[in-house]
Amino acid sequence: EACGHISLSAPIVRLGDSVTASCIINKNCSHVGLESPILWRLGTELQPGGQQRRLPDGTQESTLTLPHFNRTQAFLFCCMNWGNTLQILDQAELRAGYPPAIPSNLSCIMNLTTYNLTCQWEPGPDTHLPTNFTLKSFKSRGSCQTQEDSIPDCIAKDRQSHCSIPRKHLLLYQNTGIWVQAENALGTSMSPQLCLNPMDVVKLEPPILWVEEPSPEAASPQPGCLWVHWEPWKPSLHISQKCELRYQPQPGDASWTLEGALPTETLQYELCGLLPATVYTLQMRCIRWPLPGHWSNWSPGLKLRTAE
Amino acid sequence: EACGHISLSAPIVRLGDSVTASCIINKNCSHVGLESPILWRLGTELQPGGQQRRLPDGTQESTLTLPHFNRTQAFLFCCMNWGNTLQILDQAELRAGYPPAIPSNLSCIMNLTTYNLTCQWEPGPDTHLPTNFTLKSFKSRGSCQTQEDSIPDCIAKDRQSHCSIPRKHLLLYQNTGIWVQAENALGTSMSPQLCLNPMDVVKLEPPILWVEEPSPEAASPQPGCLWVHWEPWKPSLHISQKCELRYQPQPGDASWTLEGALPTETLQYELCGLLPATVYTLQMRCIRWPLPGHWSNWSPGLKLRTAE
Amino acid sequence: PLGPASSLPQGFLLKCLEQVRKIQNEGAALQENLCATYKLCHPEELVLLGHSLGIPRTTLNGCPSQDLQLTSCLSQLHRGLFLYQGLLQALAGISPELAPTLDMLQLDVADLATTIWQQMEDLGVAPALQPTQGAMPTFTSAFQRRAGGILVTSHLQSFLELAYRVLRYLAQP
Repeated sequence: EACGHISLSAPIVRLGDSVTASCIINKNCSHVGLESPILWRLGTELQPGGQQRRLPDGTQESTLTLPHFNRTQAFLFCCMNWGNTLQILDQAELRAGYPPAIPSNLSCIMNLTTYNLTCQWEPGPDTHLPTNFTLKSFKSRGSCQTQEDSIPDCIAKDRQSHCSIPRKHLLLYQNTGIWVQAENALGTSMSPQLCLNPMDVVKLEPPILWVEEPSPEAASPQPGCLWVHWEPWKPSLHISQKCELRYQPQPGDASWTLEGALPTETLQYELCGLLPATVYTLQMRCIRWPLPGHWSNWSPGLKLRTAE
Repeated sequence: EACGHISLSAPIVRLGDSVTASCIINKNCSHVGLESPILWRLGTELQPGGQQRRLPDGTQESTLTLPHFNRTQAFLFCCMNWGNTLQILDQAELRAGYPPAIPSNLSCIMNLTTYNLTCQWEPGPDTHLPTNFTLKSFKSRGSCQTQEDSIPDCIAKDRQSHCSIPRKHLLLYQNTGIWVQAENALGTSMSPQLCLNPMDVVKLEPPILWVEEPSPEAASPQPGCLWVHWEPWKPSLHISQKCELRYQPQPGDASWTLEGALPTETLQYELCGLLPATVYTLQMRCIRWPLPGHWSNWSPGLKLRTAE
Repeated sequence: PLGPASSLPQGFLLKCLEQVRKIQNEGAALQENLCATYKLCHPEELVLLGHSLGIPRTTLNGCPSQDLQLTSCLSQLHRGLFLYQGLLQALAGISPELAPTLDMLQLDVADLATTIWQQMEDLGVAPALQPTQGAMPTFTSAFQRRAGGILVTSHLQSFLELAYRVLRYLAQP
C-alpha cells in the first residue's frame, strides 16, 4: 500500500482562487521515519508552508494552502526525504481557468448536398479547461415557445465550434428551436435560442455560367450585348429561386455593375449596354425565393468578349 | 401471396455451363387463367423452349434450360400475358464466371510508421464474380510447419489486392506463416505460404541528404571531392543499417556511379574522383543490415557543385 | 367546410409546391436506379404482381377543379401521403445502394404530410386523431421489394402530379 495520498479541496478552481491540499502518510509506511517532514513540490519548486500534524491514529498529515493559484495547470507532489534523495509519494494535477462564456453569434445553414443542418457559434474567450459544446434543439409548432419533439444532442468535436444535425432528426419545413450549451468543471452557459425553419436557412451553391458555342442557329448578340446562359445548381432544381448577375470590364479596376432579378424560367439573358470589343467578367448568384434563404456565393468569373 | 416463383438449378455457374430454371404459378393466383402459358424472358429477349406441365396439386410449372449460359450477369423473368400486357411474376439474377485462380506473387513489407505488416498479391484473371481475398497467418517457431498461435484473418476490401495485419497481432521477431485465400461461389484457392519474420521484410524510408553551410570551421572539400551528409530516417534510428550512394554529373545523360558500403556511424562521407566545377546529383538509399530487410527507395536527388 | 384558395397562406402553398417537386425528383431517381440496376423499368408489367401482393393505391379525386372543398381535399392529400409513407417504410431493405434514396424519400413524404396536417390544425379542420396506418403488404423477396418499389413510386408520382396541379391552382394570386 502506497505511503502517501494527496486529497485536494478541488482539482479545478477559478484562476487566482485558493487551493488547499492535504497529504497523509499512512503509518505502515515502514520505510520512512514517522516524524520526517512531509515536503510539497509544485511543478519543480518546493513549496514552504505545509502545516504538519500527527493524527490520533498515528498517521502524519500535512496541509498546504496555495492562496492564489494562477497557473492553468500544474502538478503538486507530496514528498519526503529518504536517504539523501527527495522521494515522491503521490502526485495530483491542479487546473485553473474560467467557466464558459455565453456562446455568441449562433447561426445555421442548411446544406443541400448532405441535407444536414450545420450550426456554428463563437465560443468566447479560452477557458483553459476542457469545455464541451453541445448543440441542443427541438421541433416546435409555433415560435419555439413549446417543445413538440426533442432532437438528440449534437456534441461538437474537440475544439470545434460547429455541429451538424443529420437529416433524419429534422422536419425541414417546421420551426426548430436551437441553442448551444457550453459546459466545463466550473460552470455551464447557454446561448440565446434561435427559432428557424431548416429550409429557410438553405444556402445554394452558385449556378454554372456557360457559353453557347457560336453556331449559325445561335442568335448572335446585338452590338454591345452578350448572351448569358446558366444552369442552377442541380440539388436545388426543385427550389424556386431568383438570381443576380454582375459584370465588370477587363482590366478589372472598374467596379462591378449589378443586373438584378433575372428571369428564372429561361436560364438565359441578353445583357446589353456594354462597350464593344471589350472582355467582361460575369458572375452570378442565386437565392431561394420567394421563400426565405441565403444568397449563394458568386459563381466563378466567366470571361466573354463583346463583338467589334 | 405472389403468383409466380422461380427456382434455379444454381444462381451462379461457370461461364458456358447450362442453367435450368423452373417457375411455378400457384393455384390461388386468382387473377390469371390457370392454363395460360408461362413465358420466359432473359434480359429483354423472350426465351422459347419452356416445358410447361400441370402438377398433381393443380399448379402450373414451366421448366427452361439454357444450355450454354455465357453472360456474366443477366436477369431471368417468369411472365404471363394478362389482358394484353406481359406481366412479370418473378425475377431471378443469373451470374456466371470462374472459380478464383491461385493468387500469386505474395509479398509483404513491414511499415515502420504504422508497424503494420502489409502484404500484397496478384489476384489473377477476373472471375466476374464477387470474390473475397483473405490474408491468413499464424505465428510459428520453426519454419512455419507448425502453427503456434493463430492471427485473426485480414479481409481485403473490395477489389483490393493488399491487406495490413496490425502490430498487436504480430510477433515482430518470430517466424510467421502467411498465405492468401481467394473464395467465390465457384471455389476456393490458396497461394503458396510465405514464412517470414516481420522485421526481416522492413523497408526503410530513404535517408535525408543535406548540405553543410559553408563556414570557416567546415572542412572545405579537396579538389574534385564533395562532403556528403545524411540523416537516417527517424523511425529507423534503432535499426543498424548500411547505405549506398550514387552520383551522376549534370546534364544527367551519363549513367549513375555507385559508391557502396558507406560508414554507418559517421553519417558523412567525402566523395572524391569527381570532375571539377561540375554539378552532381547525389542519391542515397539504406537497408537494414546485417539483419535482413528491403532496400529503401533512392532519396530525392541532392545537387552539389564541385569546386573549380 | 372551407372555401377554396382564400384561406390558405401563400407561404404554406409555396412550401408544399417545393416539397412536392423535391419528392418527385427523388421518386424519379429511385425509378431510374431500379430500372438501370434490376431492369425493372415498366410499372405496367407489374400490375398483376401488385394485385397479388395487395399493394394499395390511392387517388386524389376529392380535389376537383370546380367547387373544390378545401377540408376534404386537404385531408385526402394527407391520407394519401400518410399511406405512401407507410408503403415506402414497408420497402425497407430494398438494396444497400438504394437505401439512402428510399430513406430520404420517406422522410420527405413524412415532412409534407406534417406540413399539411399542421395547416389543417391551424385552420381547425384537422380530425381529432392522427390517422393510423392500415395493413401494409409484406414483401418476402428481394424481387418483390424492387418490383414493389417501382409500383409504389409510380403510384406516388401520379398522386403527386394531381397534388401539384391542385396546389398550383390554390397558389394562383
